[in-house]
Amino acid sequence: MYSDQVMDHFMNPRNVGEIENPDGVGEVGNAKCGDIMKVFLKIENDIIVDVKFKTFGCGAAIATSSMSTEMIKGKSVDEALALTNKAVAEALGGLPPVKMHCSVLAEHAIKAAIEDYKKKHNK
Amino acid sequence: MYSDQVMDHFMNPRNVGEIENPDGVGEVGNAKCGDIMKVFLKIENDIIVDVKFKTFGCGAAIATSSMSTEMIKGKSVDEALALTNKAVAEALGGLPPVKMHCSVLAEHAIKAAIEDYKKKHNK
Amino acid sequence: MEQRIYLDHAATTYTKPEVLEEMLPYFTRKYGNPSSVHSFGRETRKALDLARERVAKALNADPGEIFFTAGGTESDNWAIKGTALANQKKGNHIITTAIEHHAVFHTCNYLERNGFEVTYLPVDKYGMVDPEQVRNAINDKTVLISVMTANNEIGTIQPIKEIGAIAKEKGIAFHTDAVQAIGSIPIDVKEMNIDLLSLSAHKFYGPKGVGALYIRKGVKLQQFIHGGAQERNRRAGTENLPAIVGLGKAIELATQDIPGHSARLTALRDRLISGILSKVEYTRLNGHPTMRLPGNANFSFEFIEGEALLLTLDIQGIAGSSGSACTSGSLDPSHVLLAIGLPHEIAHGSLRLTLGDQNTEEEIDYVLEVIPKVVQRLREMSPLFNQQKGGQKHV
Amino acid sequence: MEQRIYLDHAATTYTKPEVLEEMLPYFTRKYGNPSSVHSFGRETRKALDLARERVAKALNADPGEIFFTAGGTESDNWAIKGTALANQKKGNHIITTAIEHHAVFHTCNYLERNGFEVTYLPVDKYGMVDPEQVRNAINDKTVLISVMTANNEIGTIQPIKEIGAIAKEKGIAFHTDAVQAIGSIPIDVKEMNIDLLSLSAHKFYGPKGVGALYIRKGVKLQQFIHGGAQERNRRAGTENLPAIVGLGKAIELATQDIPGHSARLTALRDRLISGILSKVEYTRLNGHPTMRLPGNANFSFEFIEGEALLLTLDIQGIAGSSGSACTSGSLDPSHVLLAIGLPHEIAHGSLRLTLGDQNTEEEIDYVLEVIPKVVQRLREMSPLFNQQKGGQKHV
Ligand SMILES: Cc1ncc(COP(=O)(O)O)c(C=O)c1O
Ligand SMILES: Cc1ncc(COP(=O)(O)O)c(C=O)c1O
Repeated sequence: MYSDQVMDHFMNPRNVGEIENPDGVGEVGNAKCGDIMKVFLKIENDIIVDVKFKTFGCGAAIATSSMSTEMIKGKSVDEALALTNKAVAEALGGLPPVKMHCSVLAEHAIKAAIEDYKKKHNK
Repeated sequence: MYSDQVMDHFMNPRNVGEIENPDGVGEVGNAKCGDIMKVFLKIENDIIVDVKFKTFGCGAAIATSSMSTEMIKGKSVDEALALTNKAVAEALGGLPPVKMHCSVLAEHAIKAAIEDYKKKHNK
Repeated sequence: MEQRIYLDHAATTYTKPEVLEEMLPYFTRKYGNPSSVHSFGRETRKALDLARERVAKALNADPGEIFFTAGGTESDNWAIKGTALANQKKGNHIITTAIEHHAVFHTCNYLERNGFEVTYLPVDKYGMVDPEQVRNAINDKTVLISVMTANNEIGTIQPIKEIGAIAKEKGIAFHTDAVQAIGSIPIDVKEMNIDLLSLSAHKFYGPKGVGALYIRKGVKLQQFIHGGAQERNRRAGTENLPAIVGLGKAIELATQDIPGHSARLTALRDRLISGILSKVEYTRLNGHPTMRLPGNANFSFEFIEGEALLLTLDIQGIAGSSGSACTSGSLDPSHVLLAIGLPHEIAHGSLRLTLGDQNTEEEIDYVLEVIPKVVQRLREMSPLFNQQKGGQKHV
Repeated sequence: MEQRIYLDHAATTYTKPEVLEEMLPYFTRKYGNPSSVHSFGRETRKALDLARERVAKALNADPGEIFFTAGGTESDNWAIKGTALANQKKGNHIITTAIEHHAVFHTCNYLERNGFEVTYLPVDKYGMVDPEQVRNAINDKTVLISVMTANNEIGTIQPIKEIGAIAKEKGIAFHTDAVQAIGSIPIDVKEMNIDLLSLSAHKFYGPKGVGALYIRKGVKLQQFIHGGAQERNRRAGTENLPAIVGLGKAIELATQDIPGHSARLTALRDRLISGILSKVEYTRLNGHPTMRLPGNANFSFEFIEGEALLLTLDIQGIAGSSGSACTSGSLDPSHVLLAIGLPHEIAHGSLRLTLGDQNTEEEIDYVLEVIPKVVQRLREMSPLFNQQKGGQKHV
């Protein structure tokens, strides 16, 4: 069902955890629908220097959380905003069609965290 | 599907053939329905001294033709008239339910032949 | 009974050993539900996908257009009821033929009892449907045309491509019951403009109880069996994995050399047909002389009844079938034999012999020795025979 | 993966070797059509009759009341649609429950879209139906009551005899989906007043793709699959002999020692249940504590999602299933878990482990070692966990 990359990111998720005093936090999804992702960003000079996440959700939700946080680490805020769920799914070697909606979660959570950062920093 | 007795009477039918100058002849059924039986009787002093048949029909039709003619041979005309299809089927060790209607053919053909005999001999 | 010769392959075949072998692990070792998340499920999921690809390849379809069912009958029921019910707003008229298998015929009868109108097209004396009659039968309420690829009793092969072209031109769904055709005739659903196609594994050396329905992408079809989300939410029920694996293997084997297989059977069949026709008088061949399934021979022997013939042949070790009413317990003989114009009494005396992969010339020669004697014996018992031949007079 | 522990027997089982052995001759040697006149047909006809007798015996029914189908789903479809359509003159109301299998539930939904009215009775927090609610739901248009014998997800066993008595008193047809119950609970259709009963062989170590519908003599039922005259003219399609033979053997084995089998599984199950509940906090058992299938355990682990749990367990060699939406690609979790009152977020974190004949204490102990760690790991990844436990504050 899942590609090897998905299984790797699911079993060995990168960037799990929280950041104390983060520059931006985003949380999307709700428990009723079965998935929630919370992203914590540490940003210096518009560069994402650290990122952590916590996710309640299925294998695809956890794997996309892991992959997408990897993909934005070290990138500028604008680059991170340009990240699409399609790009994340591709980097994971594809997702089953019924699971594509899970990859949207990560994209939205990152966007929400950046928005939070911008708001806090009046950008 | 068929009992051993049915198969025996089907494969080795008794009394197949015709009788020249019979005292009574009966024919029932029609080709459209898939079965016809013709019975020839030789009768002396109201006793059936010989009987022959020809049958167009399925295994059950042939077997009941054979068995029923055996059962009336040597019997009086009245005894022959009392023969029922149920008795013939029983003597054959039973017939499959869907084949019970075939046994009626023999009963009717014998009755028709006896009627023919009675008419010819003004009885 | 020393030898037994099986000449009833159109009824059902054995499962080929190499097909069974591929099935076996799925009974006792690889038994997971392919919808499951775990490894037991993943290994059967792969097998399910492979089987679907094999069926798709055999028909020149996409795997996404193949849906597994429990057999030809279910496929026919689904295709016909499913199309009829999905198009109720558009119309209520169905066109089919007078010689369809009961799985189509009785399904159409059922729809007639429920507000649909069905045209049963006649066939010619060879059992052939005329595409122009299909065209003429179409009206603005027609939602489905269902014409079988090849007939199960008399073997006649229909002009499916021509009928498909008409259906396509008119924008009407076209279903074909190809249950008898797989492995004997090349099928290409694209070239033949087929929208829905039924098949059944046990007719081509696969297991019983499994079939498929090809549904062209975009064709509207109501679900028939409701329940779980199997078969992309269109046919519910835990997948019958061993059987589906067997279907996949069997269709691959059956379609890998259709010309060779067909040539071999045709030679045997023609030996049988010409032998019977030359040795037994008052006999006719039913079905088309050339446009017929390679394995099918169907005869009518006048003056005798089919079941009696079958029983006697069986005792001689020959297994065939008949269109006689008396084999089924009904009173009317086969609707197919009546549709090609046989009178009842001749239809009653029919014998179908259908050949398969393992039949040999020696077997055919044995059959050609036995049948004339058996027919003769039954004719001598028949009150119709002497009358007809003008021998013994009616007393 | 060194060892694999299969705990998904409610989804499907392997076919027992002695069942497969009895099936094998019917693939390659005894392949005749049981409706045929010849010897190939006679030998399979006998096997068909024996299988029917075995099923009848297991249910305390008459062989003439047993009809073979392609599985539980078809049996459910036939029973429900068949009764509904046969009684249209009498009424259009059906009573069922909120926890039926999709084969019943979606079939009822389909009928609702076609003019029928369906009452889906609620259940209590253990998943139990109240017979008095059945009685109260009956109106003068009610033509069918369908209540499953035991639930496939949470294992709750229903008061079938009591419901059957009410249906009988009111003269309404009573169907029960006993797919999960065969072999685990003694069934007596007479004593339990059952009119229609569905079963499926692959749930009790028989083959997939075959089931049966028990139809009490005299119960009105429309045909569902139209075609040939098989199954006394009520269910068309060439008989799936190998599978039917397997069903017969499997039901004989499954019902020969129900108390012993049940006691063994219950002991294992209770070891599993008490182990999990004592080792993992924020966990609940779904279903009834005692009126449950001997092999069924169903847990909800708060703060985590079921598919992620299944995937991790699978990697550790443990095969289970879940009522999580994410295993099926739909968005809502299992309707059964919602019906017993679980909030969505807790329903999402469910795990069903269903035991079978070959599971051992050692396996259960291994599972009891693995699950707490896996749950802990996922909880640590979950944004809900710390919040709930009042540890890390919302930042
Ligand atoms: C032409 C045709 N259609 C449909 C069927 C039904 O297939 P099955 O018996 O496998 O359901 C058959 C064979 O019985 C057939 O010959
Ligand atoms: C309670 C219940 N009913 C019906 C079914 C359907 O049976 P099948 O998948 O064999 O068609 C199942 C299992 O899938 C079940 O557990």
